[in-house]
Amino acid sequence: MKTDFIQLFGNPWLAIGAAAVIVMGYLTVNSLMLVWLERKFSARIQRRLGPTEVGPFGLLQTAADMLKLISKELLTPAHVHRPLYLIAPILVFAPIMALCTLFPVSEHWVIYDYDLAVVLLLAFSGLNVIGIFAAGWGSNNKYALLGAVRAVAQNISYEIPLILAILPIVLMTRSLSFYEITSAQAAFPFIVVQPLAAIIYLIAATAETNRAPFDIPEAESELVAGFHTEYSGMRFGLFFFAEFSNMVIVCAVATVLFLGGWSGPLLPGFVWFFIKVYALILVMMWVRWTFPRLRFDQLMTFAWAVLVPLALINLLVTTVAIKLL
Amino acid sequence: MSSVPGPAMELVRDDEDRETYYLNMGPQHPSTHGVLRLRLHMEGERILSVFPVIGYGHRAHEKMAENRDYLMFLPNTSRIDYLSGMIYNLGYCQAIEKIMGIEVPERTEYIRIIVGELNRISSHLLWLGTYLLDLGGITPFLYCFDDRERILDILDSISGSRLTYCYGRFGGVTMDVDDAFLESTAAFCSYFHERLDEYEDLVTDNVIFRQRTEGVGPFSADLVQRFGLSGPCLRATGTRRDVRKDEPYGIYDRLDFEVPVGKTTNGDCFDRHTVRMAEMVQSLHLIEQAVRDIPDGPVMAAKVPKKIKPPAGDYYFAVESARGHFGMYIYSDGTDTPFRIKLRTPSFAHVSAMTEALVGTMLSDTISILGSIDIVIPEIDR
Amino acid sequence: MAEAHDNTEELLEQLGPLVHLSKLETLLNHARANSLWPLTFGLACCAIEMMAVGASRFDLDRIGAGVFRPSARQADVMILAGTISRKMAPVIQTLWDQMPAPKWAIAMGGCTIDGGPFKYPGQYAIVEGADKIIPVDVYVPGCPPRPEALFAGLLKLEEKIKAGRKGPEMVN
Amino acid sequence: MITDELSAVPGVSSTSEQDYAAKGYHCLHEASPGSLPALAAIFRQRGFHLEHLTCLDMRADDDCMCLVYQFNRQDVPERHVIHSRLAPGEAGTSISEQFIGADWYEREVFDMFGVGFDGHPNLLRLLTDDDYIGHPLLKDFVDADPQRDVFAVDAKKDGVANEAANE
Repeated sequence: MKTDFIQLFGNPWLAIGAAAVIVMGYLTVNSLMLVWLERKFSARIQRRLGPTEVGPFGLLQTAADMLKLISKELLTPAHVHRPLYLIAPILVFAPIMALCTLFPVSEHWVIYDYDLAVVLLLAFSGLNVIGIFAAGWGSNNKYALLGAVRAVAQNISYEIPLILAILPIVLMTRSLSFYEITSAQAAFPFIVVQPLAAIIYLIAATAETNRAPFDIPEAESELVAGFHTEYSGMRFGLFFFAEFSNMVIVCAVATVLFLGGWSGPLLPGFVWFFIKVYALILVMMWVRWTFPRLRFDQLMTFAWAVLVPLALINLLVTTVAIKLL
Repeated sequence: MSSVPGPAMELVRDDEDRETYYLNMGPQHPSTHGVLRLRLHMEGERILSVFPVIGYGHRAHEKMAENRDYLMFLPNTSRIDYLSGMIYNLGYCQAIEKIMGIEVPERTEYIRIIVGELNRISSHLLWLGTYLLDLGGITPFLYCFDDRERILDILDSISGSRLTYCYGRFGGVTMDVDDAFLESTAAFCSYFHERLDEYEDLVTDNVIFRQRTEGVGPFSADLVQRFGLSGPCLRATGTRRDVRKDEPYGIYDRLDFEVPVGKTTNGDCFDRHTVRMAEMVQSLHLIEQAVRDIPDGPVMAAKVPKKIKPPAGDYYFAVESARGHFGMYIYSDGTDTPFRIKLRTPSFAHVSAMTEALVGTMLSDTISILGSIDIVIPEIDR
Repeated sequence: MAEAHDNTEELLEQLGPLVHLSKLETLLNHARANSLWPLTFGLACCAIEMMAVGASRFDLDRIGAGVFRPSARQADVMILAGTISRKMAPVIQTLWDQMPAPKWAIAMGGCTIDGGPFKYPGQYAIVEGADKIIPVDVYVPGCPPRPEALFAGLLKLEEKIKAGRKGPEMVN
Repeated sequence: MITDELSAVPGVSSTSEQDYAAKGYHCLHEASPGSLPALAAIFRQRGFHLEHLTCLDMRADDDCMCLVYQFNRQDVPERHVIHSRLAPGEAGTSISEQFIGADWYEREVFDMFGVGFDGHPNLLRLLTDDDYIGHPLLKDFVDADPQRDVFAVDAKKDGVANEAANE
């Protein structure tokens, strides 16, 4: 009933190759579309039109942006710590590609059903912080370093509520694999049972992807362009690319954990999955264009003084409920 | 591997043996509202001392005033503070009229009130938009600019320009207003009242906005007196001081409006915000009164001397611009070119107050305080 | 300006690098023309009109140029909006050098064309004209130019790019 | 009105009421540069603030540089203008202890007129380049080469030409 790529292709190397092609293809097209969607969506919120000239409804706008970024001069400033500076974009982007393979798109299709998927997710989502820090520190620029320091502090302090929000789900389904968690939600999505965990997860996820109101690391009005101040051309494109792919990952995890993945009436499984993912992405975009930015210490107190206690209480209530039922 | 360059972050051990560094919020920075440079001596995220470097927008207005006659200096006045260009332009005309004793017809006085207050609202709107841009909220900027475009259309229909007006002349204004102008102004006033309530709900009551502005950058009464602040920054600290009320010019004494004032004695960013929002409401009242009872009649004074030759001596005339007390100290030696015009601009005092107001704050608060005092760079550098 | 397109071949010939993928060049030029990222860089009054062009009514984002990048590394076009004072000139020069090629410059407003309202004998404070410090592609007259004028300036720059103009070469 | 208290200060030579409607200020004082800090201290206690401070280059007619101070109250308008005449080479005394705001005004007067202020914390140029030679707002100021190519010529060397032209 459940086929993953290894059964499909037999030889694991072939499976990895196919998975890489599919994931890379999906992420590229998805990032192009998400950038276009964000510009159009934010334009509608701001009573303007957004890109309309390039291609029908401005659809080719992001393609033009990417082509331009690719053909830009790849500037490596002299004062830069070369190895760190060059490795940073790859470090930011690599974990996301790996994470893409874990999601069960529908009952029949999952690229790689890993039974410790949640652990892998948390490990890798911590990895891209290292990439951001390498970018900030490597580019040897005061604004970039300030941005990097902020990024590390923010991601670490929002990793804890993220984990504590996922734990109740794992406790309820007693499994770490996305496939089982989703199939356990056939009757009702877990958001009905765990609304608080869902909210905490979404807030922590917005902070993980450095999007407003938590976009302190690349706060445009304070730190010029934050950790990617010294990046030009396609290196900057990669950071842009990674941010939007990270957004998809985070929303996909939210759908799998809280909104019951592929389950849904009428339409086939994977259609529901993508509907829920893109609905959550629109919510994240909507939040970005409405809220101002938190100050750095307010952000930290919000994480430690509000989110962590709430998540702990929620965890406690869940364990007691599981014990009784 | 290439040699690893020295760290950009050269840590400097200062007198209290703290690891500090110098950060340049340089002439080109998204939230310095122009080409202001702040050399921040910082420790981590906290600011120990600020050394503002100005002069990047210095365009030598005062030197130009000394080699052209009084009328030729008129276009310069609206380019000093281009956000309240109309107020500066009409203020200069009123100064010369007072010195030369030129009587201005009634209708012009009312037109000057309408046009000046519209310009004040458009300046406050731009401030609100860019202030929230500094705090990270991008969307209100677009809504404020959308309303501002409506005002610019109204002002454009009579003065011909959107930003740097040259609408005033000694003894009157260049063009008379027709009924279409008065109707569109009245329509704008009624439209803008609900719009202000919308801004109140969306911005003033926004939780994150409150956290970023309440208690941030308080200006003590002592600081206000030592630096000579004026305008919304002064009124936010509770002193009810407005040039339109204290030294009334034009017909401000006939129209009734209050001067909004902050609640506490050390006004912080949030008080400055509420004062400016309330000022917009007061400006709307002023415009409505002026539109309601504007008399008919000529727009230009009957006899205006061809060559303006003020009697020798020094004069001072002040107007209330959107940023505060704008004064002109004119020293005339009897000829038709001014001997010296000193332009006393409010933002000059506000930025000099930054050396004390920003000490001890975090970087994000610096941006918030700098945005809340609403500066225009060429007005500082003249 | 229809004829601007068919002289692309002659322009490319003048460049004359060894290998010429003219179709790719045209494609890249069209991509560059349609995604001009301006540098957030307001000097004086024209900066307010530049912001008005980015706002809802004129909406620069329609032609893909609405992404205002604060860091010079990621910007393609530098819109010089306002008076260039003598003290600011070296800063503009450094910013121009920091921008990666291909890059373009738009001189917006009278002050950047030849000093505008502040040009008079004995003017000690401003640089009269942006082309004294950086090579300029498009001049937009006006004090300040209306937002439509800046919009037309950007469209004119797009035509120039589509005709294969890589970027201004420094003469000296 | 605090005119009696002000005129008691030693350096003040004359105090005259002015017609506010025509002139825009209430009274004019003539004071010697040395007496300024004392005057400023009185203004400071009585709740006045420094509105502006500028200079007039009157070397042509009565051979002096006239510093113009202007104080005003913040609650009810009462404007005092103080003229203090300096010989061309002489320096004024800084009042930045009483009014820290004067720090920038004095730097600007130094930058534009070349009038020094002893007792000033850091008297640097405010508006023009730090290494700019010459004081632009003087009546006889001649900019040696107004539109020099900003980069080709080193500002220092060019400044010497400026200096020579101004002699």
